[in-house]
Amino acid sequence: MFDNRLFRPGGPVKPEEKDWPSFRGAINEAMREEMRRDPLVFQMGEDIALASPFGVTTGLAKEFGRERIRDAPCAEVAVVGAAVGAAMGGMRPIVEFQFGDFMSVAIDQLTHQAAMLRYLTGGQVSVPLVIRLPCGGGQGAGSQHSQSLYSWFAHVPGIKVLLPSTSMDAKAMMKAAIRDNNPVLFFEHKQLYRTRWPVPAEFRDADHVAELGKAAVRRAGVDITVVATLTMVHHALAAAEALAAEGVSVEVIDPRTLVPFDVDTLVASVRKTGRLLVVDEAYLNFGIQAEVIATVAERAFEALKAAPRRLGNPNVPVPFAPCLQDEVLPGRARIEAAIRQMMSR
Amino acid sequence: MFDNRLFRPGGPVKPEEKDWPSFRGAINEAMREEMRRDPLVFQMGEDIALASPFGVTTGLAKEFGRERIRDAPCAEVAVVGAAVGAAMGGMRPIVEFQFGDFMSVAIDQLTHQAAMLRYLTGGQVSVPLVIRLPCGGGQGAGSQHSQSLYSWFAHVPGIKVLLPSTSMDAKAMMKAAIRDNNPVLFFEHKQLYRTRWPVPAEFRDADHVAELGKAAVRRAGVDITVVATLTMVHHALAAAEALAAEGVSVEVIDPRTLVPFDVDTLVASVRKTGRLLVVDEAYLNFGIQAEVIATVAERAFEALKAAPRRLGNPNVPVPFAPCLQDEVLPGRARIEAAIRQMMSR
Amino acid sequence: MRAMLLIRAVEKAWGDAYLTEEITGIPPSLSTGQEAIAAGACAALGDGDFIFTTHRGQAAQVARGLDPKRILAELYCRRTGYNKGKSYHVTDMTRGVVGMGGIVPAQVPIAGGMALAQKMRGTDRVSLAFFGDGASNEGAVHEAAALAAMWTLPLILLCENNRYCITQRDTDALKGPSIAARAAGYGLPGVVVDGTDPLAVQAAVAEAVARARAGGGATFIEAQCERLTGHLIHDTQPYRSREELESAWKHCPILLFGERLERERILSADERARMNREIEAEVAGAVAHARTQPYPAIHEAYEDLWA
Amino acid sequence: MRAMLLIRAVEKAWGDAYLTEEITGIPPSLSTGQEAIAAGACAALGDGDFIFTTHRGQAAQVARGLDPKRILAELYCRRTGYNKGKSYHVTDMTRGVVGMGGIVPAQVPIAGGMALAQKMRGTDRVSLAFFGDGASNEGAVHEAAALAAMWTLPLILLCENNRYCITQRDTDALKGPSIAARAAGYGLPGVVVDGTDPLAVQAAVAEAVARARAGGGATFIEAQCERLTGHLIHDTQPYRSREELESAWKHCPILLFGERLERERILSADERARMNREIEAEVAGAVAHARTQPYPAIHEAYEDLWA
Ligand SMILES: Cc1ncc(C[n+]2csc(CCOP(=O)(O)OP(=O)(O)O)c2C)c(N)n1
Ligand SMILES: Cc1ncc(C[n+]2csc(CCOP(=O)(O)OP(=O)(O)O)c2C)c(N)n1
Ligand SMILES: [Mg+2]
Ligand SMILES: [Mg+2]
Repeated sequence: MFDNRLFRPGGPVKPEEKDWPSFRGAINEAMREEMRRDPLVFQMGEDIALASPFGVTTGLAKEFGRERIRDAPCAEVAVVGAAVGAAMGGMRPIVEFQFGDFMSVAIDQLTHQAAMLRYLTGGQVSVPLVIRLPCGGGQGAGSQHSQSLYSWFAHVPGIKVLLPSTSMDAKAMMKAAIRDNNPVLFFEHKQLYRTRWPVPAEFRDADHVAELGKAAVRRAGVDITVVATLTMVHHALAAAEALAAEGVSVEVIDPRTLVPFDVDTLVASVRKTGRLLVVDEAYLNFGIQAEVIATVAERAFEALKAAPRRLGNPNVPVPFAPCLQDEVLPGRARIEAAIRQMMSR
Repeated sequence: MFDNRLFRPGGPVKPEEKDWPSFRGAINEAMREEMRRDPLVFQMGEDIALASPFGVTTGLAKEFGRERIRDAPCAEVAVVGAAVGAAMGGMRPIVEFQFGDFMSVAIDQLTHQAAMLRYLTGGQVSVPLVIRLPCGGGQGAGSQHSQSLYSWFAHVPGIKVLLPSTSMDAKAMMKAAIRDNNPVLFFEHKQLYRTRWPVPAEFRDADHVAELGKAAVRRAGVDITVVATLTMVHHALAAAEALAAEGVSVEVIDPRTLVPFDVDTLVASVRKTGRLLVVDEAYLNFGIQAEVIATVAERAFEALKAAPRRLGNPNVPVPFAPCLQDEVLPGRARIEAAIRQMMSR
Repeated sequence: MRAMLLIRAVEKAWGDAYLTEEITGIPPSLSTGQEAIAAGACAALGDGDFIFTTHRGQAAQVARGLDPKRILAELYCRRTGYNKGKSYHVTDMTRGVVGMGGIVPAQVPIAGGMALAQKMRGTDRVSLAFFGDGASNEGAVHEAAALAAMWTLPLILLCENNRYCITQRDTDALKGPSIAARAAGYGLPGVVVDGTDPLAVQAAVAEAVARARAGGGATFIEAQCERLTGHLIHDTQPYRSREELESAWKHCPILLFGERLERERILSADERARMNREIEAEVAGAVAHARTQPYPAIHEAYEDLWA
Repeated sequence: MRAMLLIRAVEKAWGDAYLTEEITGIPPSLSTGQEAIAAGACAALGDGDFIFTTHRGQAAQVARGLDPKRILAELYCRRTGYNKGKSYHVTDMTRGVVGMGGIVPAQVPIAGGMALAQKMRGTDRVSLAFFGDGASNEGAVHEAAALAAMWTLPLILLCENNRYCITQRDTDALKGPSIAARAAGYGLPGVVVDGTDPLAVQAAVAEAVARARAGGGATFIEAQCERLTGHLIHDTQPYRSREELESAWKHCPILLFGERLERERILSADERARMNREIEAEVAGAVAHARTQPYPAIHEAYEDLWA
């Protein structure tokens, strides 16, 4: 069950949070710095200039003008296509979708064009573009506005898939995405937008860019490895705290990128703990959770002390009514229960 | 490496094959019988009336007329949408795509409309439709005409996913698909179309309909379980024969349907053999192979004697040049090598 | 008139429920200013016909005679709502109302399919798809219009041009003479109609219905009006000037039609006020009903997916 | 003339290679009957401009001056082909030729993006997208046309109406007066031109190029011609009557233009025959070259995916 109270998407900022950058502010800052640095970077998206749907592009049109912050029509095939073509023409486009679910209407331009054109042309073109996809449930936005569909895009060749979970990562990974010469999908969990996080000093360093393909060990532990992404990282950390009191030492791994995927950090962790739980909001069947388990089963089989487990959406659409919605999303309580059960064997 | 010689897609029919129905003929017969039985069944697709791309609909327009065998324009969103609406209006549409890859332009109509509408309306509508998706590589048709993208569709709720591998299954599963009240994707591997297979007597029985969700044990064995779909079933069987001579007893499981998925047959097999190899043409990363491994790791962990393994496309587009194409597709030789390696540990 | 007043009252109730935090989730999208289109269109349809609505679909649901009690129960996420709390795209298949709109404008090709089904089954029912000016730039509308022309489908493509796609003005996104002007390219009749006049809309839709029933195929209608409230309830429209909004409100269909009925001595201001009080009482009753309805049980999350 | 003859010769070589089973895989799609469109269009473009081709893209590749040797090497799946054997959608970025066509008509929105890049970078380069009559019903064309109008992009939408979408006659799939008639709905100039006349095509494209370079935005051109050979080489067109095909061949652009040049005493029949012999020798040389080229090495399957 999804615990909405874990983050306060609204409400007043607590005193200690005052100097912490918000998640959406971090993305905004990354884009601002990169647009200052490189005149070829520009953005397209519905309403991004006048009334940014989740406030991520707020203020950018004022600084960079309506040519570089382009309000796009409701025509996602044309817009993603425009990004692909513009990228081939030397520009570095960033595209915002209001809800990542809407990518469903423009997948061909992404997977068969953006992702394949370099290969098909024998390396003659490159397609540096970033698509920002707000994702995830918990806002009562209904089945077609609550999904986490990265399993699709991580499956096909040629697309980098990024899942930031903190303000620091949001900023550094966005900068890396913009500087990358390949198509990059940047998934932004809507529940994270208004959260605030303490950051290290390099957050303020305009040259600090994330290295893509490095998982983060969010918490070290020796009894069980929990792999979690986006908001689930924080649910997992909360569960880990609770279990620490019971004497269970949980290691929490945040892969941060699905493509490229950091197999080494994952395998090293499971070699240490011998147990694996994977938690994600994605639909459970044929989802990214399976890939993590399969990777460990292949690469660290001998280290496994017990059957690995996974949590996710049990393959129903995310329903509208909050009580039903919360039922189908994983969260802290389910993570705790799963860990307890796995430790008791 | 893909072994093209395993099937002879062209060439003369061998004497013993004369009475064996071809794979594409079996689909044709299933559709013909169902269209005779139920006047609500009809078809839409590009060129299906006049020059069926792979010959699957040949002759049907003559028997059923151009209203029920409708040549569709090159407008896949409209056509899939028309199928969804017609299904809600009480018809039972079958849609043919010339290449399943083209589904990329109409995914929204499938995953967000066909698959979700029943749920969203609280069960008020049902959407009985079949989409036929020719898939797979091996014909030198290039990156956008050679894929096996079922991992995407098995991931999201509300869609049945069928992968027939023999003439008998092609017929019985197509009949089941047409009679099913849900959206069904019917993947047809292009390399199988012209293959011929011996069939049991019930092939001729117009009332014989497959039960969806039952895997087939294509070959019994005790040393290792190989899970394979479509053409890979036959590659695996050939590998199994070869290895039998070396004293390795291979069990070959053909899941036949990904949704619903027959977990029981899979788990029972691995409990017996203790070893698992999964082979599929799908891109390897985040593909269906991972789901099979994850399921076994969860459900039959104690039975596993060695790390499971998987084969698939190593996440590059299927290249045009035959020599490159064959390199990226799995096949008999790779299966044999993998089994040998797994047995030697 | 009644339909328009009822639409506005139901929507107000929904909006209020959100603003008072009685309900949460995605903010309501009201069709204030667009009531005449739904009212006029539904008045031109027969009992067996089908409508496919948008994310701004309550107007059409109400105009088609759905029960405000069950509409509000759905918007209050209750299990006795039309969709059992599963989605706010209110559907009632017994009245031919298919609620859609999560994906703009996915309902249009599907409405085409419903028209195809009716045609193949030999009924004379028609299928009407609502969609917006913003939606008209999506490929789905193009493909559906071309297919409807090709197969002579009994379909009505009813574009509600409320001048805005969220913050984007229609004139910024559309450079042709009108949206309906695109119809000619498909070989379909295209009609522009005053979407603030319910009778004009009714007449245009009636003509399209007659054409469709007679086997004459599809019609593309653009009903022009003004979106008076924000895209969603919390949108205060800072991107529109005060003058623009003031002049837009002069096109309020309820105001205009009320004045006209008064002028033509069909309904006096008093009678209208009485009607409105009745409606407000009805809607207050519907809200009270919705509030008392039970939420879905947890296990219902797993129901209604498979047939 | 030379361009058209060269196109036909290169395509014949490709077709023959398939029919004699020298190459396998997806059967060649020839543009026999459409040569004048590519020749005319490319003659109107400048050096820095871009073209985006279709699944029937060889004509434009040849007309744009790509090397038949390297085109054929690609079609023969050799590593010295333009795309290193990775795809048959021949691309040469040094000549602004982007080979596409696996997904109909995905190249059109992308050509729009290239036009956007040129506009934003302040060049005067234009971007031209070829697509077919069948492709025109796809949503991608609609969206790209609307966006080009909205952003005044230096884009040319060049529809090659060869009367068929595989087996489907244009008149079965398209019910408007013409495909170019759709342009008006987007606020774009729409032009129908005789696609069997290279000079007419050149003139129409030149006008569009001038408009685009002058900041006047996009143009939609429909060039009408006849597809003389099958959709793919093994298609014997059983769905077309003998009479239809015979009359179609009367519209062969090479025939017509040859007659005209003769009539106008610009190129005699003899000179044409000599030109053709030269071209055939050139293409024979290109085939011989292609045959001797090495296949890609296995490890190359894993190259060129990531930048
Ligand atoms: C495919 C898709 N793209 C974008 C959206 C986001 N969206 C929701 S409503 C809307 C506005 C559509 O404008 P219009 O069609 O004019 O309808 P209106 O809101 O004015 O009624 C948009 C863009 C969506 N739901 N689906
Ligand atoms: C999205 C998509 N749908 C269908 C096809 C199959 N297909 C390949 S070529 C073709 C014909 C297109 O006709 P047209 O645009 O007229 O081009 P022509 O072949 O006549 O040159 C079709 C339907 C495809 N490649 N992509
Ligand atoms: Mg609007
Ligand atoms: Mg054509």
